Amino acid sequence: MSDVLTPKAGLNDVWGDNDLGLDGSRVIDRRIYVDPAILAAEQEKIFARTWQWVAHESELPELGDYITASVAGRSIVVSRSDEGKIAAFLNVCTHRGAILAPHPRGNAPDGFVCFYHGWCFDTHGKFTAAPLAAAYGENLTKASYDAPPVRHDIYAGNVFVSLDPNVPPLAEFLGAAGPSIEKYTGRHVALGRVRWLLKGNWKLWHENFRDNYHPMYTHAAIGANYQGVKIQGRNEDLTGGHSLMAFPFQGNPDSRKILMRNITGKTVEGPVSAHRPPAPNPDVRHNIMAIFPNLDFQFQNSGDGGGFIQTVRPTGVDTAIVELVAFGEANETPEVRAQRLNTTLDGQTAAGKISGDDNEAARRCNVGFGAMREVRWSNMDRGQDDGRFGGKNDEYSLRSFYDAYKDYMGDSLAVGA
Amino acid sequence: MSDVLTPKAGLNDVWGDNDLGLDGSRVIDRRIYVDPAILAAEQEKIFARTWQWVAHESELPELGDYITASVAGRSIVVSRSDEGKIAAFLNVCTHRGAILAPHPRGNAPDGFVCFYHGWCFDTHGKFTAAPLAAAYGENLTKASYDAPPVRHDIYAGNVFVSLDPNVPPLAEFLGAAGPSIEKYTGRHVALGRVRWLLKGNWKLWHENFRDNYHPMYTHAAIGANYQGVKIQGRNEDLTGGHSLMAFPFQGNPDSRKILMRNITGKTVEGPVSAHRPPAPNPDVRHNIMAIFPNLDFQFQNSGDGGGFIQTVRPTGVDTAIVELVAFGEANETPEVRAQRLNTTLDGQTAAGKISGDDNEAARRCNVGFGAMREVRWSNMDRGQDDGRFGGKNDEYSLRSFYDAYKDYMGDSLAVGA
Amino acid sequence: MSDVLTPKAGLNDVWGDNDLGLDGSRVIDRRIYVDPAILAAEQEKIFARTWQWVAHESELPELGDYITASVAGRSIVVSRSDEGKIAAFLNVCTHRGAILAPHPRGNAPDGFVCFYHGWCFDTHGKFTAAPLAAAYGENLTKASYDAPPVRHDIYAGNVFVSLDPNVPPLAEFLGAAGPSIEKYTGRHVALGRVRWLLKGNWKLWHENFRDNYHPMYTHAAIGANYQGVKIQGRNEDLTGGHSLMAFPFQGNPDSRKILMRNITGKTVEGPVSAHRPPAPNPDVRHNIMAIFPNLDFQFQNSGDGGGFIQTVRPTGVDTAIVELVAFGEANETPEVRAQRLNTTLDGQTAAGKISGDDNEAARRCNVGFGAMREVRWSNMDRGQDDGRFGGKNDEYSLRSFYDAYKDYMGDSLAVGA
Amino acid sequence: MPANLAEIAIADAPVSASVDIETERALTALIYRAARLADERKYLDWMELFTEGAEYSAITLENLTYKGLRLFRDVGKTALYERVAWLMGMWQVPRAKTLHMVSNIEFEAGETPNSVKAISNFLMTRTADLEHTVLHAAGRYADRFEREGGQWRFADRLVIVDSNLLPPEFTELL
Amino acid sequence: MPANLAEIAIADAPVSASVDIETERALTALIYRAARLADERKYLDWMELFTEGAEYSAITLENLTYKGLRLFRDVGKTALYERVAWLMGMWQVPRAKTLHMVSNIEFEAGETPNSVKAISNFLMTRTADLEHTVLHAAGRYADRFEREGGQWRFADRLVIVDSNLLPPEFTELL
Amino acid sequence: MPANLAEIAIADAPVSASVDIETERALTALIYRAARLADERKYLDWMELFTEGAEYSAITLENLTYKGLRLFRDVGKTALYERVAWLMGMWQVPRAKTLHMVSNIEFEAGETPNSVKAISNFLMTRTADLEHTVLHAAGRYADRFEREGGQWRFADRLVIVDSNLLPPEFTELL
Ligand code: FES
Ligand code: FES
Ligand code: FES
Ligand SMILES: [Fe+3]
Ligand SMILES: [Fe+3]
Ligand SMILES: [Fe+3]
Repeated sequence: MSDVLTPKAGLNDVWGDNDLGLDGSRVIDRRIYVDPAILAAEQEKIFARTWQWVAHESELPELGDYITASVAGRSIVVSRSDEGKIAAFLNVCTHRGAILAPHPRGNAPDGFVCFYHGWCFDTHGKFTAAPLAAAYGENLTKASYDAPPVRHDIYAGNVFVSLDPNVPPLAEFLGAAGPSIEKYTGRHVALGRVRWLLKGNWKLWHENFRDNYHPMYTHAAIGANYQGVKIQGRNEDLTGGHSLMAFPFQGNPDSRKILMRNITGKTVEGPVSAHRPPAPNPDVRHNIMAIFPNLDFQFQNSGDGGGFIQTVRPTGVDTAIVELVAFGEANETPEVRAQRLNTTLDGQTAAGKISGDDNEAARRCNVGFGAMREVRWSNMDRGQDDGRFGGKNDEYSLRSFYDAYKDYMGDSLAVGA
Repeated sequence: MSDVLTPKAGLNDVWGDNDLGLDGSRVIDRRIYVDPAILAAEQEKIFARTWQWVAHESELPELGDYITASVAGRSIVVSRSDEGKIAAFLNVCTHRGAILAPHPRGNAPDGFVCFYHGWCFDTHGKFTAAPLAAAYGENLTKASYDAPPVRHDIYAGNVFVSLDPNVPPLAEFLGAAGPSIEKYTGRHVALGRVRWLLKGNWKLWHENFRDNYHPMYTHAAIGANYQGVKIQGRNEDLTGGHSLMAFPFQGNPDSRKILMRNITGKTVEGPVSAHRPPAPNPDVRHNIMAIFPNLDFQFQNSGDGGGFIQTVRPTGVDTAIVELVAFGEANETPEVRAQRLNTTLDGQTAAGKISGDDNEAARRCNVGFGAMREVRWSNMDRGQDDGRFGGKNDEYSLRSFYDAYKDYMGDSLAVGA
Repeated sequence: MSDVLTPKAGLNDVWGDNDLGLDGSRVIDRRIYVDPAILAAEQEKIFARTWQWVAHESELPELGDYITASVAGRSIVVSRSDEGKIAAFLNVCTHRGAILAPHPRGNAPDGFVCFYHGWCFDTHGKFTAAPLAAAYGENLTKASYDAPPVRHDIYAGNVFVSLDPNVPPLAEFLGAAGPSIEKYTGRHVALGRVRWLLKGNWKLWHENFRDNYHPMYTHAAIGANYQGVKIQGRNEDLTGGHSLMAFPFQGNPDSRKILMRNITGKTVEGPVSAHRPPAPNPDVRHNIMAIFPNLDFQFQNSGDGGGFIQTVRPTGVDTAIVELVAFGEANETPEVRAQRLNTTLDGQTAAGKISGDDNEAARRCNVGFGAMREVRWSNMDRGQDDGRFGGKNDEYSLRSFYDAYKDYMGDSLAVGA
Repeated sequence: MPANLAEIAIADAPVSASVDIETERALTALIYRAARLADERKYLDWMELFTEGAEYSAITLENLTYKGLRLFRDVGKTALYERVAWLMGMWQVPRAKTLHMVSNIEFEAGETPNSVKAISNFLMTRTADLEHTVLHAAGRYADRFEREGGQWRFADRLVIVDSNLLPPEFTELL
Repeated sequence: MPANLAEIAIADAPVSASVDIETERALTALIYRAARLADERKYLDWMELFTEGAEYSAITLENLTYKGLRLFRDVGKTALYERVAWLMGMWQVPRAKTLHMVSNIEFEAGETPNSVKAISNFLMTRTADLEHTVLHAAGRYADRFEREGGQWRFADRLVIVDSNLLPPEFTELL
Repeated sequence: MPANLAEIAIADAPVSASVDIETERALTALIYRAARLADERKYLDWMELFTEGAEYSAITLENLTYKGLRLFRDVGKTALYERVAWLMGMWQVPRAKTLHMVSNIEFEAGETPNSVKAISNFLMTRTADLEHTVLHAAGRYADRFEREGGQWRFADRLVIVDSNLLPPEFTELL
């Protein structure tokens, strides 16, 4: 991974002509958060053309287990097929269009019988039989009635699909992010999912995982913890549109107790653990890795083995569904597992002590974009050194997303479009 | 009714060029279920150009009784006018646009006074007076301020309206379906209405009444009943876009009790009637007659005299309102009437033991159509004999709808449109 | 104010060619209530180009008090800045778009710190600092990162803003309406706000305050009160798109008691005041003044000093938010103030004994407009005398709105558009 | 059975005084258990809360005040068993999670000490897989209870549904 | 009357002990009957549940905590009679079907044995002709009851509406 | 803690008989007060309704019936105090007005006379500034109470949320 790659040359950048006098690679045209035409182009040029995380193998232990996922509006079945291998196909009956698997999770070891007129498909989506077929004469042979297979691949137990059969191989797509994915989910099991609605454009959520500059302002507890601390951390463009933000436990462990006393006017005795941030420890790094276009990994490299991933998928230009999947190590002790089940989400989801504020940030931007005509350009200029990495609060991670975003979107981003 | 009419010639069919290698008349382009532009064309070229069922005379017994209906977004008043005859006019005040009749049902024997500025209209919608009219000088004479009458006609007590004054006469439009309508509703009274929202394109509901192939798969009870039975029944294109599906009571009466025991693990003694399908009886035929574009009749030819009709009207590209009107014979005994009031809907509506599954079928197709780009064409190829009728599970009935649909929609269906 | 101004010449009026055979200035094309393209043009050509009422100074008593308003989709902060003067700026952070003030009301004496990444803005919206700014090198100097100020002006304590910096001065814009605004709100305080959703196009609500012809039909109590009364009142185009309707207390005070007895079948003894309209009194005039495009004043010239204003802003082509602000005199006695707080809204808002019917009128028109293709034109022809004023039930006030509306909308109204 | 809502009402006598507090608590518990068993999809247990000849039916308010056309009318255990079988799998509609909130329970002594009438307001939410919780139905329960061998059971439950435009899926137990 | 929600609250003493169970049942029945009569549009009967000089008013939460601007304030039977006349036809707004769910009733003994205060939560649905049932309003009833001749009545009902953006139609009895 | 809804249920014995009416009234008042204090944002007072070692946690129904992944689990007063601090300002999310409707409360005697279990249905609305009141959450409270010095407190409250697609903002006290 050479660290010397000049960001996209300014001039011929589609956003080169901006109001901030900055290189096109260091600004964002806020139109992309509000224009329905941009969303339509993103569905076809990004969501239907990239590898999309849909499941972890641990969620499909038994023969016939299946999960349905929605990618760019298409429902997809991901199942543990009869040979025990993962199969993926479009969740649609070729007869008259009904979905074959109606539940988000289920078990169909013998394949799927469409409930509308009884057409039969195997665990790979292959069309096997139509009842009372004589009425079709020979015509069922004139075309394939298989539910179209969906390109899929597995990396460290993570099942990805792509609606574009010509997408580069998964390992190549994941590129520099691969090894971390292996490390963080290779020996793991999924412990459950939580979903919530985001009141803002999907990119606002994924951007949040490319942004290590916001936490000490958006999250009062982190702000207090970093008071007067020389902040450590690395912000890196992994190329391919992926990025990694890693930082050690740092800050002032008592800050939170002080902040809580100021806010509530009360001091609570008893075990401090609950309201003390982790003590500073340079060896333990918290990792936030973002995979283009909409997948985020959060893990600690402390071998703790727990963590979670999140995907965000648009349901409208200003609404999206975020889905978090929590992970634990396959062979962890029952005590570790119980602790994980009780605490992993405490800071996360729409109810999270941290993410509660991030959802609010998306909401506030969504309202602020109403003034898009007057304030058209966002600034992502932090970090002036050439190369692809910088300190904790730099924005190489965010620029890496938009470099890839422009490659995929092409002329759809032309300002006059 | 000659039985030898060759279906629309393949080649010049707008859907001739399809992925299934079938004649254009034997496929459906799934775009028509999801494209808002198609819905807009359907409202003007079909709903505003065909006879639309709005009421049964028995619902307007008294002078001044009125019902309001919504056809292609226009609110229409259907009233028992002062001469005792049915009148129909657009439910809109010519002054500044307020609806004149604000209730779904009501009684306005003296016509309508617009509640906004007091303009007066008779029971035919004729403008009769504006209060304090001096302020208009002579200008009210420069144009007609009548609420535009709506072409209407009555067939066997059924009131139909058409927003297109040039639509062919009702009896001619109903064509071969007329005699059945007379038989099933001629001596009848409407017993009440139930409405519900359909989560899918309006055509999915009307198609369900052109499809006698689905019941033994979509409805577990019917599937059990037909187990190992040589299925009787006729499926017929009545031309004009109308169709009739008729079949005798058949199957294995004990099948349902066995299925229920398997599902619940319990056997319930007591009168079996409740959970036995009707005993096989070749003389009694269940009739499902579909009138283009959105009206369905279900009756038994056993002289039982009960039954119901349904209309479906779009409220969006993937939502519609289905309205069922139940019928009984005018002179039936109180016992028969009470039984009818208690049981007619048991299998019907969004809560029905049969229709519950049909609403689910529409929902599943609506989700499946998300993959419209990949799986573009539906197959309605059952029934290879020439002519316009076949067995119970053939699709002459469904093709008859789409033959008429293409005539009305014309170039709006061009795939590139 | 010369009373001899010929209404816009008929021929070259964009609505000259109408079905009612009337001058283009005396009709309304109902398309403007239902066409999303018209709403988009209204947002940019009217709402973003006119003076918009946002607050009364009495709502911002302390240093740092702010109110946020939404005009043409833009969120705007109106605050009592550090010099004690009112400031207004776009409520959007120039960094990445979050709104700076997240509450409808609040107090930020030291300006605003954007909660997302901590950028700082003073009470005028001037950008003052970005934390850890070194990461931007010198680039923050290459453009202004101030939250764009919004042109604002104050008239008799009423704060208006305009998104168009070139809008004529406020006093000039208010023109003939100015003195009344001074009289009715100059020595006043805002006592509170009530908001509700309107189920209809925004213009339907503002038209209601240009229409003194509807009350005796839309409101049964007023109809009864005016029974057999020679109605007094003046209806006047104040030019500039503003209008004034003024009328004395008139009618038959006992009419309401009689109407109530007819409706309820009961007669209630006890103090009649509650259900008697005010006794006729030529000196006291009720004033309904409409300011283009969406502001309405209702006051009595009896020196009572109470009253209210309303603004209506579209949230969709057939939905809008109406906001009422009640006023009392700054130095009124506690008894008068308490009476005002208890009774001002009795006839108003979505719960009002009068306005309840006006909200219903908008709903009924919204449904009636479904027949826009068949009944395209509305009539606003009352009052045949030349000049700009007439009797209580004339429509000089309504025509004045649409004269101005056409000036602002220009070619967007071309019927073929 | 054409009637109007008022006739389904309870006599306007001071209702609560008419039924002793122990009976009130027992019947309230029965009403709550019927709601819970429906929400926990324990349909067979739910069925046991009804007497042998019990009637369970539903009607929209529009038809209650027109000609009495019911959505359905189950009379006796066999009919209830059929509905339960449909709920347990003869409907091929994915079951969602329902929640029955029952309040405003007003009791009235029946003709005999072992018969009591009650009306109550219900508000039902429904949560389909991966969807938000939505307001599914609201209306009134008109119940008649009978005590057999010290055990109160439903002898008659009429569900009056306020809406005349039902949601897309209405097969859940009301 | 500027106050904040807390001042409208009930003293945080162990509430339920303060009022005996019989009074609690009678007042609960009265609250339920007011809700039922409103939903059955028996407005004249509803009016009888109030004392002669009773006050019935409503306010949005925003104005309760600002300067006390009320949506309306009816004082005495004449004012109630006027509201009832408006509901029965002086408003030309088509009546819809409402449903009042009242729960979380907390009582507090008043100054005298014939005076009790209560706060409760209400959630009101509204179903217009041919439309879905929708959530219409939610908030708190702050009630004061007085017993005259053994009969409890409402002496004061303040309806505190949570929403500061009212629905398009808000003339229904709260 | 993988379980299914039924296991969180109450034994199907005739519930109401198992707890005397005075205990029922006291615990009902406690449940109502917890709802009110949450809605009045008196978070510190709300915290006092819990025992020292009390547990307050929440889980979506999907995860209750899968592997038990909780939204959060606070154990002991320190953890509750942390949640209260977050509600009082460490979250920079504008607080909205919530309303907790609790009904269908079913009690079951615990192992000792000073321990009682209860399940109830809750329906929570939320009204943000200048927005309509919306249905925020619905589900079940599974509570365990302990009496210390004559005062009942919450020893354990599990909030089971029906929806598996949470609204955009879900930091309000459930
Ligand atoms: S839609 Fe699947 S079998 Fe017909
Ligand atoms: S809109 Fe009908 S009289 Fe004015
Ligand atoms: S969006 Fe305001 S500081 Fe970043
Ligand atoms: Fe964050
Ligand atoms: Fe069917
Ligand atoms: Fe009016």
